[in-house]
Amino acid sequence: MASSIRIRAIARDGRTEVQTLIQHPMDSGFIKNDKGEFIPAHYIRELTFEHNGRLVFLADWGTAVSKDPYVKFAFQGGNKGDELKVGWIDNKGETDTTTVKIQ
Amino acid sequence: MRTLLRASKRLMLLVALLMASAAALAASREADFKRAYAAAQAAEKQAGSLRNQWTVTETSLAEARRAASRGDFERAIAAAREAEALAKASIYQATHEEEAWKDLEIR
Amino acid sequence: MTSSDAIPSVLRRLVLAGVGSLVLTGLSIADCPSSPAFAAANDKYPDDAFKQKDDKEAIRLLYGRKAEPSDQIKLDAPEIAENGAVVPISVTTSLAEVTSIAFVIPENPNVLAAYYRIPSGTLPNIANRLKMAKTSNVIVIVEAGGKLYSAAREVKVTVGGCGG
Amino acid sequence: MRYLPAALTVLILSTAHAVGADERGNPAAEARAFRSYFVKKFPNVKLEDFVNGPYALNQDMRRQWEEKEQFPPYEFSLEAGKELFVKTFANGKHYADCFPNGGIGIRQTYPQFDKKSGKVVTLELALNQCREANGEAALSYTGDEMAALTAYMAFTSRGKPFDISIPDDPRALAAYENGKRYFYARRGQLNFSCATCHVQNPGERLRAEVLAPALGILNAMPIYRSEWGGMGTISRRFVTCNGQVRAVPLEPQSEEYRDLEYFLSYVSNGLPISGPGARP
Repeated sequence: MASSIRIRAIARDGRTEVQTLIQHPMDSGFIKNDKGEFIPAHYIRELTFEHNGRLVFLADWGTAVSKDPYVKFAFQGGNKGDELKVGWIDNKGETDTTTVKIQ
Repeated sequence: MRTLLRASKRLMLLVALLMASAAALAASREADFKRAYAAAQAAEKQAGSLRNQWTVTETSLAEARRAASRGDFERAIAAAREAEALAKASIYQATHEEEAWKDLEIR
Repeated sequence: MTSSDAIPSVLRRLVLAGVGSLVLTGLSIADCPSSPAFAAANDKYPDDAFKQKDDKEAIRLLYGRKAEPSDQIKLDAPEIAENGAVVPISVTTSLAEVTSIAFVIPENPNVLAAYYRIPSGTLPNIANRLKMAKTSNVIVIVEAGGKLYSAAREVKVTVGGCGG
Repeated sequence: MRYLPAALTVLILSTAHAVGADERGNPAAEARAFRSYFVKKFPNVKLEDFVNGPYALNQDMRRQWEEKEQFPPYEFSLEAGKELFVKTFANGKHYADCFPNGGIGIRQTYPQFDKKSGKVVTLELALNQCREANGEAALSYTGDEMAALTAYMAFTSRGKPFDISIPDDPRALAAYENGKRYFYARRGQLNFSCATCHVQNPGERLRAEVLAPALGILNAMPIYRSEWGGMGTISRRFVTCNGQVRAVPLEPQSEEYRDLEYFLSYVSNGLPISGPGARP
């Protein structure tokens, strides 16, 4: 199965800009389905980014992050070809990780 | 005591009579509903043949059916009549628009 | 038939009634009762703060103190969210030694939206997309040099995203 | 800001004909007039920008859109569409076998008038015809798979101008005319036509939405709507449009809808495909 994580990590001018899009419902628990029942909350709680084994970004998310969440950040350093490891865990304990090369 | 009993018997009779007439009334209201619903349905069918039904007509028809199934024929009749009026308005719209759409055309 | 016929009053009434309610019914989407129930899965995750209904309490739980407004924070958010389900919000700051950034939306059922840890070497610039249940301030909290700063901006929401 | 109800009231009251005696039955001239109407109405919008719908007309919305386009939420649907498109049918064939150029970069040529059947064939219909010809069950016209497939095909046609032709066949002209009639005819309890919103009031807000101009409106299809939280087909958009004015929608891919798509695509000839699009 295809990864839930899409990453664009680009090294430029001594820094690396990272954009991430994750396929996840991010159900808030406040929305009803067609039958009028609440769809249980289902959302990513933690998202981490490691560059060469060092934590460069940690996101703690609640239910107000949009469906198929997106985040962009940048860190100093990083070279083309370096590995960036990304992982998330949601409130049901589901997880996904991926490793990409910085471009 | 006896007069009281007699009065009470009379009252029961009266109540029974009233219930019977209410049942008769209900039966006649049910017939009224069926007529009103059939008229609404016929109009909506015609709107359908013109490919121009309105969602609100469908909603009123459904409301009429629901009210009738719980025995509320007053509500059911009212909803059926509303549905018929809406269906007729949609029929009018469809026939009117056979030509009137040209008013909006960009040329 | 000719098209100059007057529209029957029943049609006009029904039509106009429809228009009125179109405008007035507005949005039934934002049907957002508040009854969260999540289990803590990780001790690092600030569970209590994410459950808060009150912005000041969420900030207190997260940081243990109040933030002061700073004009060194640039919070970018739309004036009118095109859809409350996906509101792009970003922040940059010239404050030094930033260690964390949090987004708080007081009018959401759960006020804390996101909390980002910024290790040294990571720039204090973040863009993300958040849900907003209705028109609200968006407050960004920046922790820098051991102090707490904030900036806020109102975002109008006409189609609610029924956020967290 | 003008409100639609006011516009509607005016519409209802002004039912007198204002017919010019010009070129009825001349689609090419009508398409020119259609285009120049929008160009005049929005003199600051570049012609090719009409395909971006409300984002061509509203700066605040455009900034939000551009931010989202950096990493668009429809990316997953687009990928799913590509996977579906290359998937082998049970008989070993592919979608690519049903279309010229293997189905790549051809979206701008649909809908087409099919001389054999005398009917308009949309891309959605062609995809299902392809499936059925190869023994596969038809997809729902309003479902996610059809949306993903057409998203991928549109993506391979991005930037290519709409190239819809009306062959010299009275049935083709009749289909175009029928689509035009459907576009302008008022329907539903709200008594709105497609044109009420997308010709007379583009750029205005209806509830929270900024109405898209009809010119170029299909170039962006299919669209990912935040409101849907997913990608939706042209069929789905027509069905929801009808429902919004309180008209009972027709069957997806019914003749009226196909003819409507034919008309709307034809009058946007020359404008680039921008689909899949993103809308609120």
